[in-house]
Amino acid sequence: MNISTNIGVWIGAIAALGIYSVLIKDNPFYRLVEHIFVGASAGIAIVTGVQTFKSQAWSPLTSGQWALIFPMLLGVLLYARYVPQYSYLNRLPLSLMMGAGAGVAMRGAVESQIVGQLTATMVKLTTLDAWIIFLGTLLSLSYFFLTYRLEGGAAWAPRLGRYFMMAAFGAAFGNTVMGRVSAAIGRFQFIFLEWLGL
Amino acid sequence: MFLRKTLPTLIAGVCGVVVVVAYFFAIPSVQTLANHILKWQSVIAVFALGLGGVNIIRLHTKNLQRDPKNFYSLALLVTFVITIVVGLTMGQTSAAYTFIFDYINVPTGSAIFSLLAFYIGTAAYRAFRAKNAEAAILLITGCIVMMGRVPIGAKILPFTAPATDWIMSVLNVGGQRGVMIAGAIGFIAVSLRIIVGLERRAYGGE
Amino acid sequence: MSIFTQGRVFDLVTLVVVTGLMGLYMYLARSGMRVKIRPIAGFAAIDEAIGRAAEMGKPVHFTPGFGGLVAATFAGLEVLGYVARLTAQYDVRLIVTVSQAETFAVTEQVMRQAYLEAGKPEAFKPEDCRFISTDQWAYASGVIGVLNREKVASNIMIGQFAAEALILAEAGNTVGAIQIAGTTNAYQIPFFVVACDYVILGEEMFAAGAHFTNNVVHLGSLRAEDLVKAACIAIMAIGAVLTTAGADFLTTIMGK
Amino acid sequence: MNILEKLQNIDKRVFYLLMALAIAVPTISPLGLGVDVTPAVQRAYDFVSSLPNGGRAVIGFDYEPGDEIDLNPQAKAIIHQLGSKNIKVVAIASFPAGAMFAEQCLAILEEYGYEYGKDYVNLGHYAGGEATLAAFASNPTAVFAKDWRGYDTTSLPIMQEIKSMSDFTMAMTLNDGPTGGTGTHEWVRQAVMAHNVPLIMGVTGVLAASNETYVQSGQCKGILAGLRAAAEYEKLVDKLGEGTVGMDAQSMAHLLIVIFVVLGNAAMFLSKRAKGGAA
Repeated sequence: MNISTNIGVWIGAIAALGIYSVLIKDNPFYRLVEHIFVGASAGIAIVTGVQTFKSQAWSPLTSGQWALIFPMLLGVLLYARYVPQYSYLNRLPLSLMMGAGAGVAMRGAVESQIVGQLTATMVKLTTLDAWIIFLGTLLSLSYFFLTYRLEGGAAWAPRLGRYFMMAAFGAAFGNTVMGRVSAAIGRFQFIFLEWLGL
Repeated sequence: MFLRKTLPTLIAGVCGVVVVVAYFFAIPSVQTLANHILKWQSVIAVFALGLGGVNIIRLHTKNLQRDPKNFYSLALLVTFVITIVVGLTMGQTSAAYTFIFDYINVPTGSAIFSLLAFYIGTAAYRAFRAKNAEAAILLITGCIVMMGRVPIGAKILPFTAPATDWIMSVLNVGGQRGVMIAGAIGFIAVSLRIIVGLERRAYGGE
Repeated sequence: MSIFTQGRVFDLVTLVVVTGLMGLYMYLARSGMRVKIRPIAGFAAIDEAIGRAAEMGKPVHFTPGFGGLVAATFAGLEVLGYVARLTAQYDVRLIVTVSQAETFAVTEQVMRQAYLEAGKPEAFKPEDCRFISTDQWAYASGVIGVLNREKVASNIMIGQFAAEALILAEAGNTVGAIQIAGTTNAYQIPFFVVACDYVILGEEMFAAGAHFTNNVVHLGSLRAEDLVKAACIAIMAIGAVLTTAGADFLTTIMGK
Repeated sequence: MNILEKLQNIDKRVFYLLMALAIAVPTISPLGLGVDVTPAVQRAYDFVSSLPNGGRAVIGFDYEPGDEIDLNPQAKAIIHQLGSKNIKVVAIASFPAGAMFAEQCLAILEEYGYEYGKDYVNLGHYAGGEATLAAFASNPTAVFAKDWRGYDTTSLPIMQEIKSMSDFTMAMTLNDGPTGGTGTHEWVRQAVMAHNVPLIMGVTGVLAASNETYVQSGQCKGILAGLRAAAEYEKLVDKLGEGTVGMDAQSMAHLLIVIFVVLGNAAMFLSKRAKGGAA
């Protein structure tokens, strides 16, 4: 045994033990680690934000890109929510963010997710595997009919679709275990080898 | 009325349309405008971070007022403030700031992530019960893939290795695609409703 | 040189047809076409979850996830509006946790507005809409803390989630909360399926407005979504048959 | 509560404890269980074995932090084999972090009585990808005037023997893909096609399939893919290390979960049958 003398290693190891202690139950040790972690990471987020603001907005503004004054004013309006009689003004910046977000979501949805998936399904149906993929896609899509109720002979389609989805979910679950265990192995090696020096 | 309702709807609509049009049409002026809008959005997002900071400080100072011995809220506020002060005065490359990042943020984050190795097992134990057809399918594909991914699994149940390859490249595909295509149609619908102003509520409108 | 961006022409046609159809059906619905939505168990369970919290005198926890202002987050916020109105009515405490700053800015506003609409603006406490941290794991650790210490009776998670999904869901299960979750991320749905009591699968979550308020325009847009799905099924079937027969012009057109 | 009901509701903490043991025990002392050597790994091992003792190898450490979990164990296992065959080793890296990983892995050679500068050298990081690798192939000391430790390369005995890529008896790249660093394809061109030096590859799990073509075409003499290949190689060189630990822990963890699932289901069915019988 050759315990580490590096203060950073000690902090990391103690933090990891604090986090793992929540597996037994919530306790003061976990609570303390959680609060310090949240405080540090939220602080990091603010520092990063200020840097982004300086490089993306403030410097370009002072070097002549005057238009950037508008988003800054809009940004300030977010704080109007704290002043009851003007609080409605904070809808202006929110509506810009929502509108732009909606635009980005819309264009991304068509490109990679609809057309791409459709063409990927249109393959030669000459093998059983190709049929399984093809039918699996059609049936699971049929589950998502929300305003039409498939009745009679077609009623089994959404149910089979759900079966295909469950198979996919099971597969994704099983396939993820390895990556998660790897993360724990990394932490355990850190604790046993780097910290305790076993 | 104009400032409360019409203008926000107009802003959301114009921003959404411009961003979409710029993507499909090679019109330089529209593309420049769209880039501006996206940049503006990121500038406003920085101000939103300030709201978050105010929220953190308000919540934890209240906790402290209620109970001055609330050691946890104090610890959170102290690390929060120290991190910001160090980051802004000494810079992001300073030894103190990298210490916080490398020795507090990164290892604690990895530890939280690795909790998944434990949670994934208890979740499987509880949910992988063959109570009905759906649960049975979930259970069977899940367990085959779990075994097929490790050498010991292939030793105990040799069929699991080839079965895993087949599940991942064939059986899995249809269900994934169905979810993705339907999801994308939903994305378009919700985005459209925001752009045309039907979901004003989503940004606090009436 | 064309004004159309190469490789996106078919995408554009798709978008125009889809949004056009949605616009048409929203109009038709408003002019009196009747559309009925099929039951969605996860949404129906929300009333039960809030009722349970009211009986137990314990809070409800809601999170719109780890995402910024993306489509799944919009759906989460739509549900939040309903949840917040209901908790305000029943005097149940609602605690909301948020990860991304821009999402937080909107979330707080949605919550405030919902309390106002329920006629109890004074019941809204800003400390109960909590910005945790933009860091994925710090957010997860903070939510574990809230679930444990606030002794929540019900845990509702609808929005954009990544690897932290299972951490939140298992923590909620451990404290014995009734859990309702929904996301469009096909890689995270499995973890909600195994760990939660009710799961709103993928696209179902975009139907919240229609489910809760029977908003006719929203119902119209759902009908259009269904027609688009039917068209997708038809296109895939025709395309596959053509490709099998050796004709690939459909895939060529779709690649334009 | 009878035993069948208990087995359906085992306390989560029991599982957590067993899971912690399943990961901790192999971490502290590798078990070396259940790894069968696959033909691909055997081929790589056989190829290195067939090289004459006392040759010269060049190893490219072409990976970044995050992928060292797969690639460090592969590198170490192969370096053990090179050490036992007295093959001299020259390390180069197309990522800055690669040079650090090289330093960690090459330390193994000291066990085999190697001397730095004479029997092995870590030349450090080079920028510029394939173009720089090509320049290295025609004149190594021109590209690396100093090594990673700061010595003049022209003064190092090992570099006196190496005037071009052709002086190596084998080349190896430990690779996490073509983005940012030198990819496997570039190594095939510069080592195999330009100088006819036999090449082996160690890659991350996801890159296995796309690099299989080089094995098919004979341009690559063997390929190691992911942590699993490292575990197999450790078994072949009889030095159980990080790869074995990793695969042991993975095997134990996966098995534990499956056992719990099976227990839960078995107990559920048995108790249903018992109830059915009683009624």
